[in-house]
Amino acid sequence: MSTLRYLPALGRALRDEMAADPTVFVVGEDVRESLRGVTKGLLEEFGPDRVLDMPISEQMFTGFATGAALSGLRCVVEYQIPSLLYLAFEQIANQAQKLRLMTGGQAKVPVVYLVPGSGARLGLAAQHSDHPYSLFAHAGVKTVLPATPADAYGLMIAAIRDDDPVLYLAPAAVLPVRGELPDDPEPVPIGSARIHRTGTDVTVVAIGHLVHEALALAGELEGEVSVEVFDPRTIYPFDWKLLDESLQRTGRLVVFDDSNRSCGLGAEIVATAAEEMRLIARPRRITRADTPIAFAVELEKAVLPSRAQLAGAVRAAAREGPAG
Amino acid sequence: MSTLRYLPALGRALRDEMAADPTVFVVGEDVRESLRGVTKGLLEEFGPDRVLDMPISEQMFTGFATGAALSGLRCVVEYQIPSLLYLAFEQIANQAQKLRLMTGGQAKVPVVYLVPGSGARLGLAAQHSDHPYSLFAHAGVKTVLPATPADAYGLMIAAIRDDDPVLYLAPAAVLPVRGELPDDPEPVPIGSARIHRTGTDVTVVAIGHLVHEALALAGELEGEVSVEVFDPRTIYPFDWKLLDESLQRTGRLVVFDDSNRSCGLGAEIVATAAEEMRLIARPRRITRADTPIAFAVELEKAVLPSRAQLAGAVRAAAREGPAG
Amino acid sequence: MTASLSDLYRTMLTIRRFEERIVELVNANEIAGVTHEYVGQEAVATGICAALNADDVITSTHRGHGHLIAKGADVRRMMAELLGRVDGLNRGRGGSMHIADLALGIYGANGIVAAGAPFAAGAAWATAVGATRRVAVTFFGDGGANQGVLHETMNLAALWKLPVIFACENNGYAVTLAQSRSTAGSLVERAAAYGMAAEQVDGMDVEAVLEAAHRATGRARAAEGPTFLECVTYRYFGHHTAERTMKLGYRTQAEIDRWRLRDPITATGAKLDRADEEQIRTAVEELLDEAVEFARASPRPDPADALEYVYASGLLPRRGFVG
Amino acid sequence: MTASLSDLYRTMLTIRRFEERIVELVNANEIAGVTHEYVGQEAVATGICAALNADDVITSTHRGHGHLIAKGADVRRMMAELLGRVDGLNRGRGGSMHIADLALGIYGANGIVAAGAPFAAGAAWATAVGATRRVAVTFFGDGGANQGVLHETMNLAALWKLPVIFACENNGYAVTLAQSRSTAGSLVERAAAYGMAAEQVDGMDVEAVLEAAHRATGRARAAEGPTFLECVTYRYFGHHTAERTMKLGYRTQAEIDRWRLRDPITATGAKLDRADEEQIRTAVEELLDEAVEFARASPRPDPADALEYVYASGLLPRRGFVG
Ligand SMILES: Cc1ncc(C[n+]2csc(CCOP(=O)(O)OP(=O)(O)O)c2C)c(N)n1
Ligand SMILES: Cc1ncc(C[n+]2csc(CCOP(=O)(O)OP(=O)(O)O)c2C)c(N)n1
Ligand SMILES: [Mg+2]
Ligand SMILES: [Mg+2]
Repeated sequence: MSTLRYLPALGRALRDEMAADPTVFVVGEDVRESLRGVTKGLLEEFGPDRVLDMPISEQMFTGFATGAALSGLRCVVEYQIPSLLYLAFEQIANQAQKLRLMTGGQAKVPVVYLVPGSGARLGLAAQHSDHPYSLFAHAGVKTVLPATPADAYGLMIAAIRDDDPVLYLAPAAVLPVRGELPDDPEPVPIGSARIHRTGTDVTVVAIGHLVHEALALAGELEGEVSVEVFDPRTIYPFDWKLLDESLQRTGRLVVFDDSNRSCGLGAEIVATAAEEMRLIARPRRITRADTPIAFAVELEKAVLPSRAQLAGAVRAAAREGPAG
Repeated sequence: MSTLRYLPALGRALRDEMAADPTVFVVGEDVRESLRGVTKGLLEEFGPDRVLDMPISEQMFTGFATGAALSGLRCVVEYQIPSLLYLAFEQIANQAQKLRLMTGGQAKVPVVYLVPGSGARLGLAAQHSDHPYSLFAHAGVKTVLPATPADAYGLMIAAIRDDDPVLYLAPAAVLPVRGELPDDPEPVPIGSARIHRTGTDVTVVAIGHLVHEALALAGELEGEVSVEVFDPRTIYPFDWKLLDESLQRTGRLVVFDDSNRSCGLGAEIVATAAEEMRLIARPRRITRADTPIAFAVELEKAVLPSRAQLAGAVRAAAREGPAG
Repeated sequence: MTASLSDLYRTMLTIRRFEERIVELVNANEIAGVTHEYVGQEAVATGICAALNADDVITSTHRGHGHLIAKGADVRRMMAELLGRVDGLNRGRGGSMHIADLALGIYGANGIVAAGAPFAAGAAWATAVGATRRVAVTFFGDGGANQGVLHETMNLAALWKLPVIFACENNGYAVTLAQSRSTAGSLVERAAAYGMAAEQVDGMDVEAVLEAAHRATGRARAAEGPTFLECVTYRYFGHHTAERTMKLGYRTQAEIDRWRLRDPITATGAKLDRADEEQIRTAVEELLDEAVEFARASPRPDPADALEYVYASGLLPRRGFVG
Repeated sequence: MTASLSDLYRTMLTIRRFEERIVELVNANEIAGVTHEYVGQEAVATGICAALNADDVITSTHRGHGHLIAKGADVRRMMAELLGRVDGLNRGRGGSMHIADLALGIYGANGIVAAGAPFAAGAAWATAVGATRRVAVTFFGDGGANQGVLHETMNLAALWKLPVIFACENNGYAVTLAQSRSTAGSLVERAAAYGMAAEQVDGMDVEAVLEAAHRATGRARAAEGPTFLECVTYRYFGHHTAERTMKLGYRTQAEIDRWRLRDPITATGAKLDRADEEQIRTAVEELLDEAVEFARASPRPDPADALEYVYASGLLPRRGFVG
């Protein structure tokens, strides 16, 4: 068991899988120099044929990964900014993701799209602060959003081994987080959520870095409201079974989601719960406002989901329905 | 009052607005020859400077429209296929849509992104059958989806006059629909929904071409279940006020939505209703499955929302809660 | 391997007659949707694929039938695919715009113009680092030559000297838009500016195309990098099967007739001895009769399987309704 | 209009000193996020914008401060923007990567490489059909030259003979990637292949840049079409203000020192008479002192206004919570 930060854990997973499987390679911008800190040491250890710097041509190198994957390799594609996924959206959602069905099961496209630093980061403004996981969930793209170093490790291993395209978003806000990693860590199955803290009154589904906010709040509310903190870890496919079990216990749902409100993951979770699960109080969402992020820090904070808003929603939910 | 089909009504709106406002022009692929049938006659009437055929460079001509809009013109951009919006996604969602906020209110980007024929059309297969309105709603892009010739006309006028980017999706399945158009038709305000048929038991929110399916079903269920058919017309901003009024009456909600299920518009409507509105029965969604559309017609039909599924959901909802 | 003139003739004729039958089947509503015919362009796919090995890769376009036939796809299973049957190459899931045979290195037709180009670069790289140096050909049209991703791909292929062949089929139009109204400069110079070999070829002359393709594969296998081939050709039919229902004035019948005078199949057929030629004609018709029969006999997919083949992991997608 | 050498010097020096102060303010946490300094490249923006009229248009990049200053933006309001204040050009909403002044034809810095290029084509077209033929300059780097949308835009601009200037600032690197490892062929030939005028210019020589820019604007206003200018230059500082905290080995101090020997500001200053030069230095420092004061004195935005300026129609976006 060792303690390390999120980014090194993610990097170690990539390194371990490259060591274990010679067909795994990485492409992206400035990956040789490891500008984003994930690919540190990989060039030295695995050589220039497995760590490839690409020109600033996101559409091309996303499709390049598809072609390499169809030819028997496993490619990890690093994007420096979440919004670069928009440039590659057609190649990911309309090509790589659809090839399996379009070819009637002939194609296998094992590609991982990695964004080390998604979501807002004080002061990066409108084009560098998006958190686009809901868009990819809508397109049916397997999407993971690990909140801890152990999950960052385990989900990267699972993503690389998966035979389908997988979007891997590492929220900017969790990159500095420290955590434990077992000496020989296991992969974390894609599609399995994790309950970080059990509670009896309210289930808080917290996404990505907001897991830590939710845990802090759960601690603050100790004795007042018993909060269960649910971390989906995988955005798509979502672990509905575990959520259903949680709501069987609590019957109260608050979703804490750092994406735009409309048609966001929060909407999906609330809608599915309202349609199919036990609810004894109105479900609630705390999300971003439907707006781009402004530069000034005061404005940015004003439109991001906050712990205070979550506290309000949790308390309000707890007041509804029969005592848990 | 005259009767005409959807596509000519849409074309007439474009023609009327080009006649009324010399700053309006159209760009796209094969618009001079009017391959898609919207721009018929415009070249002859308005000349080659206002009807521009573009090379197959969607990212470029989408950004071109932004630059023209920033320079005082109003551009309608036609895309031949819904998935071409994916190629332009960065230019629409990350540039045009954000410019207003990013410039602190300096910029105005009056551009209409028009897809005459969105959604499935038997046999067009995976890359030509998407219905991506939920993606743009998530990005906060004003999005309209008219279901009738009159709304096609009125919303095109409103979209062109609007000072923000507007996505205009004309569902393939409604293009042949006939309807009435007054002699001097009015614009339809963006953001205003329409109740096509009032009812007391269940509110069916039907999107785009599904409005006609919902109306047919409402007729079939006459006497058994009293169905209110709610047509948002605008996907974003959604007319929550009118939906709230409808649910005050019925308290029962079924959403009939031709987009992928996860994080789709149906999820947003169900979530918002569950959070904020009167519900005496579980809300329900009838949507597409989360899958690309296969070529074989049997398979395509199997994953699209159907009237039979809607009937089942409406009847189930009607059975819940106190008699309306 | 070098193909004989009669091999080239057989392939071109198979494409031509396949397409002509497809049009009938579309008009008879036996084929859903629209298809984009390759008629007139047969010499391009035939000449280029004749220079390829079985394990070389191609990426195709919306107008892909000719590419697949030339690369050796089974016309019976192609026909079954176009009829949407379970014995189709894609089990009826793909149809004309997505038809593929990965086992033959056919990475699929594509519904999006030029979107397959970067697949070719990735495939070329994957094999270039491996022992055998396989060639990857990406087909695209004059319209596709204006997609940014194609330029991004040409840049990388030239920079890394990848064994890619950029096979541009310049048939003069992108749907209704004449190439002169879509394209600045010369396609050959645009490619050459990346430092890659680039030449214009008479796309109506199958032997000329084959020779150029041999030069290109030679370079590719010798690690000398990519080649751009502008194959000047023409499509006799409408952009797609729906065009005949539209009144489009973008080209004249006279222009079509002029090009038909240079028909590659007639020209090649004339060089064969009469008996061979007739024997090939009969064989092709028999093959296609058999293909149509095979396709019609094949079952339609079971709607109960609609959620299969979406994920390689076996994950089933969510359905659109509960219960 | 032609700018005097002292005008050019003043502009370059203003950019240089502005950037040096920005670095201090970032390091002092008075500016949030990261900024991309233009230091070393001053001659490019200065020379090109000196050939433009007030109503000409430019699109800028992530490294945009120099472009804005050269196009005449108010440094006080620029400074206020970078400090995130309400008197900033963008009311504190944009920051360094989105700073814009539409009234001066500055269509904004851009967080996405080359994304502004098509704006320039649209602006050029909008004015070309109008009475006055305004010029639109799109700035981008050597890295940006490999974005597909740039090629799509060069094709259209050349095809329609639009009054666009493609101002490529080749500073040798895209973050850590040397141009030789990102780019096949020569940038000038790649542009020329579209049939547009294209030349390489010494981007460390402000007068050479200005002359080339005059040739380009001349062509543009004479409806002779676009021009591509590859301005060979260098950035002295890191890619952005955060680079100094990273250990990156992509270039040597020796290389940086070699380029500094050709510093455009030193070179131009040396040509001025001493007194003028000193007077300009003092004026620039006063201007920047005043700008910092102005910015610091300006209020921070009120969080209550966070939902404003999202839609021109006045629509307020949905909040992230109910009640
Ligand atoms: C990126 C993209 N834009 C537009 C379309 C619609 N479309 C399909 S084929 C076509 C014309 C393609 O022209 P070309 O590349 O010359 O090929 P050809 O049809 O002549 O064989 C267009 C515009 C598309 N499928 N993909
Ligand atoms: C399309 C896109 N890809 C990647 C990035 C991340 N990024 C920001 S600046 C930059 C390098 C740009 O290099 P260049 O165009 O030469 O401009 P320079 O920084 O040298 O001025 C990169 C990769 C981005 N902002 N946009
Ligand atoms: Mg063509
Ligand atoms: Mg550079």
